[in-house]
Amino acid sequence: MAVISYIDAVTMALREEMKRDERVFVLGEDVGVRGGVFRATNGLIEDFGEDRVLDTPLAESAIVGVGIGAAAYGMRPVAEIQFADFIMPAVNQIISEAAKFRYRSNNDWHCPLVVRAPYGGGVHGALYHSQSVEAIFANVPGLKIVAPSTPYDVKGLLKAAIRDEDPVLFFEHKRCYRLIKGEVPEDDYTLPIGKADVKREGTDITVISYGLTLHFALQAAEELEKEGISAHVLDLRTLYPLDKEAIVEAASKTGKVLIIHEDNKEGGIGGEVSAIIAEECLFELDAPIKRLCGPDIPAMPYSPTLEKFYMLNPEKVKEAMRDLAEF
Amino acid sequence: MAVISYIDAVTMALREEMKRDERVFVLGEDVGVRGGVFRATNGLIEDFGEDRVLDTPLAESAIVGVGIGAAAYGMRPVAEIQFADFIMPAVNQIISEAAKFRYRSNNDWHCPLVVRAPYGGGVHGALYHSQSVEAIFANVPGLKIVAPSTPYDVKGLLKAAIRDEDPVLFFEHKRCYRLIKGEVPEDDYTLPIGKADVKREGTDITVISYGLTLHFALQAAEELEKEGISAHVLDLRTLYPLDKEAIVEAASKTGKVLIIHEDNKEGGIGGEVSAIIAEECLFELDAPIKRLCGPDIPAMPYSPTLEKFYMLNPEKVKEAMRDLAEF
Amino acid sequence: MLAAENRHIELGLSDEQVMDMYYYMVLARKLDERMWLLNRAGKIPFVISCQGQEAAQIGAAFALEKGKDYTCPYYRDMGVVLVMGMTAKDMMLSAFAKAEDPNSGGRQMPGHFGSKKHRILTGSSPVTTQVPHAVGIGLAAKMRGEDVVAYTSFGEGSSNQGDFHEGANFAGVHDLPVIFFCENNKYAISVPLKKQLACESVADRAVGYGFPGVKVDGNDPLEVYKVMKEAVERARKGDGPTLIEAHTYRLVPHSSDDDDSSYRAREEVEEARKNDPILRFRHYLMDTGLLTDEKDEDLQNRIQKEVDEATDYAENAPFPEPETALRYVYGSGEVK
Amino acid sequence: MLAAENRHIELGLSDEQVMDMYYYMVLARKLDERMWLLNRAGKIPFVISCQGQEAAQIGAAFALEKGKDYTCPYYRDMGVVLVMGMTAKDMMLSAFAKAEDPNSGGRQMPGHFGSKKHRILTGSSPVTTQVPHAVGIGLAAKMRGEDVVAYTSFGEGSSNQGDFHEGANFAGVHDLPVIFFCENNKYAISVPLKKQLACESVADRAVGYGFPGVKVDGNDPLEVYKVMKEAVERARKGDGPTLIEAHTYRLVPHSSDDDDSSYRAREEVEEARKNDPILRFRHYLMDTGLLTDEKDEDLQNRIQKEVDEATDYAENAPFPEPETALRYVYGSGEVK
Ligand SMILES: Cc1ncc(C[n+]2csc(CCOP(=O)(O)OP(=O)(O)O)c2C)c(N)n1
Ligand SMILES: Cc1ncc(C[n+]2csc(CCOP(=O)(O)OP(=O)(O)O)c2C)c(N)n1
Ligand SMILES: [Mg+2]
Ligand SMILES: [Mg+2]
Repeated sequence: MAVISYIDAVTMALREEMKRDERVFVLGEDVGVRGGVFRATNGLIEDFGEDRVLDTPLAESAIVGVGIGAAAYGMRPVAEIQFADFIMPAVNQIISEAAKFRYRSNNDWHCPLVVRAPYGGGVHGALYHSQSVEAIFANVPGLKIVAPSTPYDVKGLLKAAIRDEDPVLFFEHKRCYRLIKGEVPEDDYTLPIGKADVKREGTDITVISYGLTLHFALQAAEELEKEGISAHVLDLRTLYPLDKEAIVEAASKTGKVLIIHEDNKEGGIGGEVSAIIAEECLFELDAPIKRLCGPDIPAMPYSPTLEKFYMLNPEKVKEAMRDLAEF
Repeated sequence: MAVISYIDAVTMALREEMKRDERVFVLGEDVGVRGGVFRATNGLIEDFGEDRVLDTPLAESAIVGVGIGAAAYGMRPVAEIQFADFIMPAVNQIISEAAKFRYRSNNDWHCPLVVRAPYGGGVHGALYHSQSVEAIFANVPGLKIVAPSTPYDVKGLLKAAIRDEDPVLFFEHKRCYRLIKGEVPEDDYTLPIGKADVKREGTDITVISYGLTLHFALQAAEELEKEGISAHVLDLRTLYPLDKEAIVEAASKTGKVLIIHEDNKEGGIGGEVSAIIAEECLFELDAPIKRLCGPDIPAMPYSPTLEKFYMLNPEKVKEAMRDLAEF
Repeated sequence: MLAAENRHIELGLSDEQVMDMYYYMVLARKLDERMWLLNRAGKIPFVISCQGQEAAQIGAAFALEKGKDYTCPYYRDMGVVLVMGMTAKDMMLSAFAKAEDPNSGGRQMPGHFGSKKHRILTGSSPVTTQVPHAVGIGLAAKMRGEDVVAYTSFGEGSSNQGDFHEGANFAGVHDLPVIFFCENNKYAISVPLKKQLACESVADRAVGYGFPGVKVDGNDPLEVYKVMKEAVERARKGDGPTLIEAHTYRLVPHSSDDDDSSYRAREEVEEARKNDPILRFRHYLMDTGLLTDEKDEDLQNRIQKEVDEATDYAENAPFPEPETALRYVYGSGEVK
Repeated sequence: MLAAENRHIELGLSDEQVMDMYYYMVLARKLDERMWLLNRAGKIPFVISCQGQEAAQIGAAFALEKGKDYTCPYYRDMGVVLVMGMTAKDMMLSAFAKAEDPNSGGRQMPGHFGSKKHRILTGSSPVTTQVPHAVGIGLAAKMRGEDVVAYTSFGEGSSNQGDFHEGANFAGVHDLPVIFFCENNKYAISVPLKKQLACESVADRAVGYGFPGVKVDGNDPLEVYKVMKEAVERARKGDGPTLIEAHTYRLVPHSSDDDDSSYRAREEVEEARKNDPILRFRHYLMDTGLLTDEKDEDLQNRIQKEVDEATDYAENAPFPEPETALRYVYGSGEVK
């Protein structure tokens, strides 16, 4: 099996799906000749032509809204939002429209649209090229939010998203794009949306995370192993609706839970994860449910000193994990 | 002290603030001669003229965006979004702009803008005139979200919001508008944004809520009193940033917590409230942290059977409170 | 309107077709009027009207091909959806929010149209979101090489939303078969034209998107049909979109929740009533000899009966079962 | 550009003023070039350029009154903010993301201007959000009866955002003293004009908002100054907004992260370089006798020194302290 990068897994999934199903097409800013500002759509215009790899005008509400119309017609649009921070102008189309198409028409219409967007920081992206925006959408029934952490999951989940009959927001951590590599089968496979994944088995503490910070947790877990601390690590993968069963199972396993994400703490995904545990398996717990998250400031600043202050890293994660283990 | 309705408290606060400070002005759709579709701005155009009570074009992003510019210039705009459901086109201006003005300019600029919006259901408003949208914004540092439940709080908090140096989203439950009445002083007073309020003292269970459901809880508490169940009821009032101290104190008081809101359960404000408790005072708890919320469906349907199914009511609330007390 | 005889023949419309047009106009009006009565009697919670805009809507819809073209209408477009295939019964089922309502199973307010069968895209309340949808349909049809025109309509107030601009521009760039149909009824709820937009005409905006903009008397279904027909032909030929602005007047309050006396003079409304499109079209049909007082009475009676039956049926139809509220959040293979 | 002598005198610009214009154009260019060098040397993470657009920016800014008018510029507008009062040092402090950066204290990328002192509104990355802000400033100034013009600029790609439409329409309805200045440099990153918009000219869009739209050669600072001056006068007189479209060309890649060779031919860029606004203006100044080779060399040296000093200062200035990241989420009397 080839070892490829996280972003190459994106491109691979797109290319395979476009080959498999001619209703699949890509639209967004600079996705064509430029191959995307991150190169996620690199080579697609050469293979599929400009009719299926559309450089759109600079207008996110139209990118999503036109995608919705095309999806309703029977196509499988994959819209790219250049940076997750720029999804805001499209919020009305996503929340009021895509998410409610099926429900409001009593199952007559539906909207199989994928919206891909790179999110997250650690790339000198400053306040507006670093944000985690998932929490905005994680209260919207009708939507699914996927945020994979490994190339293998990227491929399987992006393919699943494209084949899904409902709108899926697909958030790709931009720091993972070239940093994270992994084995990815050449064959066709999908992974189930809505299912979390145990990325490491352990017995002392449970860490629940997703995206870049999941890797920090895995790295920290490996180091803590040497100190005799065994961490169980759950990758949420789908952020909405959450995989409650897997969360309860993982929490119950060790009775000590640390939830980690890069997004701000208050109102982040971690709150809901914690609430599920506190509601479903409180008496399995041996420690308060801890959260290690980005500070509650508007976003990640540009200056390296400030960006570093914002970002989690394996050290900060290890410390929090050790503290919990020792609780 | 006069007993007035919730909506009259809105009008009263607006009128008093416009008299007090000539920088205060109102803008929105139909706020002028029509006095607002709910009549919240009734009479203001007669008193202050059309320069300070602006009927805007039908364009929410401009209503908020223009408000931001005016606020930065030194005015105190109070923008009305006709229904909270229609705040979506303005999300970019609210989240990317208003919320980040101070932070991104390193405290050079700031944005004292109030955005008022009626939210919530139970008024045959169907999918798009009933939504609770607070969760979308409850992860955005730089914003404050206020959602009062009584006329007294409405007046004091709306005045505080208008005088606040930062952007405040002010959500008014539209079912409360004419249903909820209460004593409101004629004098000038403000209430602190960021502070929850104990609306009822009790010893057996703690209920945490806001808006319309807060009244259901109070009503149920009164009835349960007769059954010998004493409920402590905390009104969050500010939904972001949450009043952590008050939440921890209220939870610790009884050790049994029920969080209630009309918004969908998953990803609602209740998740964060629960997570704060589970992180800060887990060992004070005698029962799982329960949440009673709207079902996870896109919004409240139109048909009376379906609307009723969605809505909480004093009966449903009482049952959940009794269950928890009996735990 | 010049009372030139048989203008419709010149436009390629048969006598039967214009009589059908008239039928739909009267049907839409009578359904709408009935809904107000039902509302005032406390039987239905809400009405939003097409009254005054029937000529624009029905003139436009007649230029489309049923079962082939797509419509993304707005909440006033009862005239459009009736022509595209919905029935009086469908309208009343929606007004009463009954389970059988084909638009939404009683989930949405009346005026929120949708029917896959009739190629009417499901609509919502936030105005103008349907505009990019129509563009997406036009794009998809063009990609698939299918002969489809996408029609979308909206009020003049809604033409100030960002989605109008973004959608129109996208369609212009890609030369898509989309018709943007603005029903300019002079008000956005209480806000009069001059506080909504400063341009002479909404149609002027088309130049900013590189396609034609046309102004038309929306009280004349034949004039509307004519400009729509031309727009449809342009679209079918691959010549791209058209923006049409039909001048109309809303004869009743914005909705059953509105009181329009606070923002417009009764005289203004009375004046507009003299120009009621149904009256005008009746005159035209009488002038051309297609309609007589007797025939008209017959038609009115037939329609009255249709409305009565639809009302009875809908009133007696069952509401959706409460628990069905949980259905159709996601498709099968749901994650929940 | 016709080499008519002393065009600037006709426009009411003194010799000193046009020499100042030239100074700012060269300063902006040299700062920009230096930033690329610093970026390629790994010293600063990011550059976004004004190269090719200096004439448009500086011509426009000269028509505004410093300390009185407000600007809501976009990320390329180094030329504008220098004229409005920012310094080379300010630019470099921002490029190096240092604590002293007056725009944001190192919190934002370079090109995200802001200074209350200079009445430059704080800017962000999502394009076109500044347009409604400028309208709000115009509205507030009008309400307060203050003689203020609000200037906002944006790329032609950004004129396709909903916020452009909504902001322009609002300003048109209220006749506000706002100038919408579009710097049409033919590309939105890699997307060429014809895939961005189908209209002949962005200026055509003004008719849809009921105010004048003007196209101008953005490579000629005097032409730009002229139309801006007229727009400023209209605004001050209470005659409302103007949309100006300045035709320019972006001479370098979109940003330091971009590689423009994938989407435009080198020949095209070379061709555009022949029309470099700085070269053209230099010729004009030489033709009018204001500039000589010697004077030019002096000026270039002086600017070079200014850039060197600014670079040195900024490079050696301290970064913000890490914990300061927590500051200024809210004002004092914070809830947290
Ligand atoms: C985004 C949004 N904002 C506000 C509303 C509330 N609203 C419903 S209809 C309407 C006025 C629409 O005016 P216009 O577009 O002229 O259409 P008309 O009703 O006159 O046919 C408003 C403000 C809405 N539905 N959607
Ligand atoms: C809302 C939003 N979407 C996407 C981007 C990413 N982006 C930054 S600049 C740019 C192109 C802008 O083109 P144009 O408006 O013509 O200005 P130019 O850079 O050519 O001066 C894009 C797509 C953004 N900053 N904001
Ligand atoms: Mg209207
Ligand atoms: Mg450009």
